[in-house]
Amino acid sequence: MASAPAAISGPLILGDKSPGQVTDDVCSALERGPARSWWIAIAISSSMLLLGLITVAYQVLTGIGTWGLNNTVGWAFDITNFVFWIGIGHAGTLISAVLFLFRQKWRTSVNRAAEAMTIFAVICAGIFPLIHMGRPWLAHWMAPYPNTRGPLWINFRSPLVWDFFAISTYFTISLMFWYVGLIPDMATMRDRLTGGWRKKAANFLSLGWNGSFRTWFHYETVYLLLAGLATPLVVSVHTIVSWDFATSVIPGWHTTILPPYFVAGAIFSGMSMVLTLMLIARKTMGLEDYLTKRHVGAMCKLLIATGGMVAIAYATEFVAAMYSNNDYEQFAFINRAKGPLCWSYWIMVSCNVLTPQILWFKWARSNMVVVFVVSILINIGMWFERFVIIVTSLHRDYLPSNWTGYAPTSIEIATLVGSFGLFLTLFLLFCRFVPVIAIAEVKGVLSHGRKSHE
Amino acid sequence: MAESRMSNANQRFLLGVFEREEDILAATNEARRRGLDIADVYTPYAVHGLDAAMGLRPSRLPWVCFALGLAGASFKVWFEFWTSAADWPINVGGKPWNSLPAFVPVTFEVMVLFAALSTVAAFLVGRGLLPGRRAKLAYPGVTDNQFALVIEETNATFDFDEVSAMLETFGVTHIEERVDQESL
Amino acid sequence: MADKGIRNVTAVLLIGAVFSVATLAARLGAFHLPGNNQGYSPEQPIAFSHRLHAGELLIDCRYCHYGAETSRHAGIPASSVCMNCHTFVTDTLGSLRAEDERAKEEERKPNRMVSSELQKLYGALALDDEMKPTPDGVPAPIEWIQVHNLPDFVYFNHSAHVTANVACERCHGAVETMERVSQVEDLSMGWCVNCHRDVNRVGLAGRSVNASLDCGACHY
Amino acid sequence: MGTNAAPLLTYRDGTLRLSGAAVSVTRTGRTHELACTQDYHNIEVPEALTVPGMNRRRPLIGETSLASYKKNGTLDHHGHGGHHDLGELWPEDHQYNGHHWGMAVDLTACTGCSACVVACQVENNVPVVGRDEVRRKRIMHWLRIDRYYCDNHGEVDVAHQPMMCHHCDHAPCETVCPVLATVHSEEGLNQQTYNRCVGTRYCANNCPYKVRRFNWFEYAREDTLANMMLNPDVTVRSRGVMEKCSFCVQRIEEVRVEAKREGRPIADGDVLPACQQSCPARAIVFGDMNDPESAVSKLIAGGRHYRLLEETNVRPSVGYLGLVRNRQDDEDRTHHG
Repeated sequence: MASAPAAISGPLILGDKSPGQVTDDVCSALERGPARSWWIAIAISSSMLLLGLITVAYQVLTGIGTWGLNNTVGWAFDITNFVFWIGIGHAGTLISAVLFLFRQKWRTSVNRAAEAMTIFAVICAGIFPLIHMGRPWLAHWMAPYPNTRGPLWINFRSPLVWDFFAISTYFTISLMFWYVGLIPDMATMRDRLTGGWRKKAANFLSLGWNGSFRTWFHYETVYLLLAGLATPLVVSVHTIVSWDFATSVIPGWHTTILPPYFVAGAIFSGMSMVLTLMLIARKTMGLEDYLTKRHVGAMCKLLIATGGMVAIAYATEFVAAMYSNNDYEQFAFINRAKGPLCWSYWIMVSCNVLTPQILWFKWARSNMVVVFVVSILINIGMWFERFVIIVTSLHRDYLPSNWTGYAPTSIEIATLVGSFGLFLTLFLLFCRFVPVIAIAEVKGVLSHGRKSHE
Repeated sequence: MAESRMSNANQRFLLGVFEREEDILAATNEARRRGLDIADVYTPYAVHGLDAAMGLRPSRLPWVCFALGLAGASFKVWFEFWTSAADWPINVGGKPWNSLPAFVPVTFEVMVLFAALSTVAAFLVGRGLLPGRRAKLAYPGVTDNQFALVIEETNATFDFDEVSAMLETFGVTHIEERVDQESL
Repeated sequence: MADKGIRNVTAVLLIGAVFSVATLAARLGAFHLPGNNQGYSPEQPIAFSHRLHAGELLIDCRYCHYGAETSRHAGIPASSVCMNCHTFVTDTLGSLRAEDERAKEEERKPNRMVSSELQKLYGALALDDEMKPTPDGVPAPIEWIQVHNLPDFVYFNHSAHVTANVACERCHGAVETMERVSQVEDLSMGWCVNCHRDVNRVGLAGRSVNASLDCGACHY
Repeated sequence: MGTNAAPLLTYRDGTLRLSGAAVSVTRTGRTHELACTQDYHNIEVPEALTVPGMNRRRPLIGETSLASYKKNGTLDHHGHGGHHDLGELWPEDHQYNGHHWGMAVDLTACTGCSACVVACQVENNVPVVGRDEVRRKRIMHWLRIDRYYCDNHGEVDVAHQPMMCHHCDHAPCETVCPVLATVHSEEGLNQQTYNRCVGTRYCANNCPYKVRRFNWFEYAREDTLANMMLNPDVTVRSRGVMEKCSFCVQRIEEVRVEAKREGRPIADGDVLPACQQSCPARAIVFGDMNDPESAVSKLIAGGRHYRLLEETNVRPSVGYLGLVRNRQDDEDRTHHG
């Protein structure tokens, strides 16, 4: 067991908890009535969601013309939001699957919330490709199913079809992974509760789990297999998303570095989102013993690492363009940095490259306010990264006669706000109804970093 | 739940309850060393090393995962070839009929989907975990903070007192005898 | 106990599933996807019988639907085409003969016999008993109801198919046996494409043909 | 700007004349955004956005001087320096055994009169989207005329380049369509099937010529008298689908069926797209590139022919005949770009 690092840096879970206390701590938060702050939060988030729903209904009824797009810039906010949300989702899988494979025990406190975040982020992401279509009611044409059109199937050479398969698989697997992890905790909830609809629901969802170790043993195998499958999956998903751009002929999109660049960026943005939510949850739900400064510190180090990768990608892209001796490529990158939309480029660079550098200092990593601000800035920067890639490449491509600008309309902004509303609403509901911390997994690591019992 | 081992209606079981992970681990080890028949152990979380203590054989679920993943991938690559190059070859951007490299991403995704769904389904069905099923708890609290060791009283030579005494040395908090599976 | 309950529920669910599948399968034959009008057989303003005209009287399809050879549309014949025969044929042969015999017996001129359906034709043309236009009558087209409808985004060309020796029945079925025309084939895209692929393989009327499989052959 | 100028005209002696009314111009202090179908006229990229060694002028207009053309018979100004044959990776899979439709546009002949644009619009039921949509750069013309101005030692060089779908044999738009709404025909046409399109706009993004047009709103109007002038041979597109130049495929199909009925092959010149039909300068020639005797094949074989953005290897079926400028002293001047 990789207990050595744990022994060095102290216990994973503070407060010398026993398994029973863990159950109490996590479940009692659910059994208490919601706090005032929760009601305020959900009121705000569901208003945002309602705004989003109204705008989506409006644009589906009226047409995509309600967005600020034009003949040259065919994608902007829609696909930016899509890639942004998918990237957010990736951190959840990374924490739950990749860190599991690497036996990083500290993941147990955050993985439940991170996986929930993945699912909600993928839901938010999936909405954008759907509503960005001119005729969203025909979205099912993306799927290969026997139909009256005879031998007409779908184009398996199109990166959008790859996307369709990648996103739907990713969602399915994430949901399953999350649910499998939830089964023992549902059983714990079921056995604690004395009645009511919660008990009924927990009873239904716990599938008759009784803690048999023979089941636990196979369960561990399944969990390992799922983690092993989810890890290449998460890499594949953002790789495929990057192929939407990399396989095209547009200067600024057509770059082989995009897949690793996107994967690193996804983890970077996702980690910062996990950190944002974690800091909020820690503070508002009194989970300081479970989400310790050590967890925050580990996340910060990951931010430095992935931020560094992203910075290298930015530089490489630029150097590759300059080295290519291709006028169109060179122009695309100079135009990013100095063209009419250069402000978005410099927001991206300052948020994603400069901001995380402060985390090299220990005082910054242990100051929760600093970390919170950094995580928010990175979220913003990573949104702009996708905006830069999509819009600045499209708006000035080969023929100068096509050069245009782009400005979002209020509809697009409201849709983005709506997607945040959806995400936060789902997350708040999750906090109310599902154990926020993986009870069974945390119990398994209680003894880590304490005096050995053996 | 190990129904098969407890199908005999008049089978007798000894149930020992512990409060600490280390105790159940040591007790199980000792029980196995003595050749006792361990029906099952009930724990609130996956106790590390308990599988070795119980002498469980490796799970066969990886094979399900591998086989179904392979089947899914083969089906999908065939399907993509068939739709693009055989059923109705359509010239798409001058790409070859059999654009195998372009078929790889979807093949991979379908492989993962098949492998994961089938593994989970095999696990749930194999272990009898079905929606709405009522749980039979060996002892209250085994999903919270109690650890229960269930030993099958295989034959007449089973000495209840001796085994109880053995369990006592590991700090057992509760011992009882059960008859047949329904009481478990 | 609980397991027994579950087993019972499962059994009931399984039986229910089998039953629903069986019911569905029985209905599947009659089930049509949206836009598929297979079996459509509207009542026409005049009960024109293709069985009589094409089946018994052996009038060629193209005598009335003469556009099929030269244009995209086969066309619904103008009432004047009907009048080529129906200037003289005003009723069924049987009733005309019966009236003739009755007139012979009663030694009078046969009365003019007009079937109720043909009266609608004459009415539409505003003709009087003498087959002359009535002075204040306004001729109006007969509002035939189109049976074989293709969506607006499909361009089908009759002349291309007639020139290539595609028999009318191949798409329209055995119209010569129909009292009232109904749509036999589903006229879906898959049906079109599969026919194009089949004739490219086996030829048409003994000749090899090159039926286009390009989307732009029908959709533009 | 943007107001009705008709009151300035009078109808006299059977013709319209300027009324000659006294007009004064005053500054209003307000600004008015013009609805302009093309607002970028420069073929050179802004100097601030270049790096050393980068060509400022985009190699889009092939040109030469008359003297040079007479001497060499080729374009001496072709940006990327001659033809690139980047090869075919899968030569056996897509051969054009029948017709292979193509087009050549003579830039020297083109005066930018826009007759082709209007003819195309009428023939293909292209919606008129109105001022607001034009301001949002959502003009629907399938055929536009790119007009570039370039400084040539104090003089202004003008080039008009009619730009329509290039029907690339390696069409980047086709590969990315998830639902096979845009695919290639056996005769080299890049076909757009409106009823299959779901509107992802990926094809338009991936088009280097940016000739694809998206129906941002429902532009077709129900039950208006204007609908009587729609061409019944072309589908009226609904909201949310992509459309583009089809090489007037409806005319090709009509000619094909007619020729089949008469039992003869399609002759060169039988198929006349609307733009070619209406070009007063005969700058546009359409025909079968597989027929060495066709007018378009002969133009392609000529020295002035080049294809736009050839280096991307999209293999367009549309080519241009370079500009020949009649200048005495062109030989001595150094060319820009």
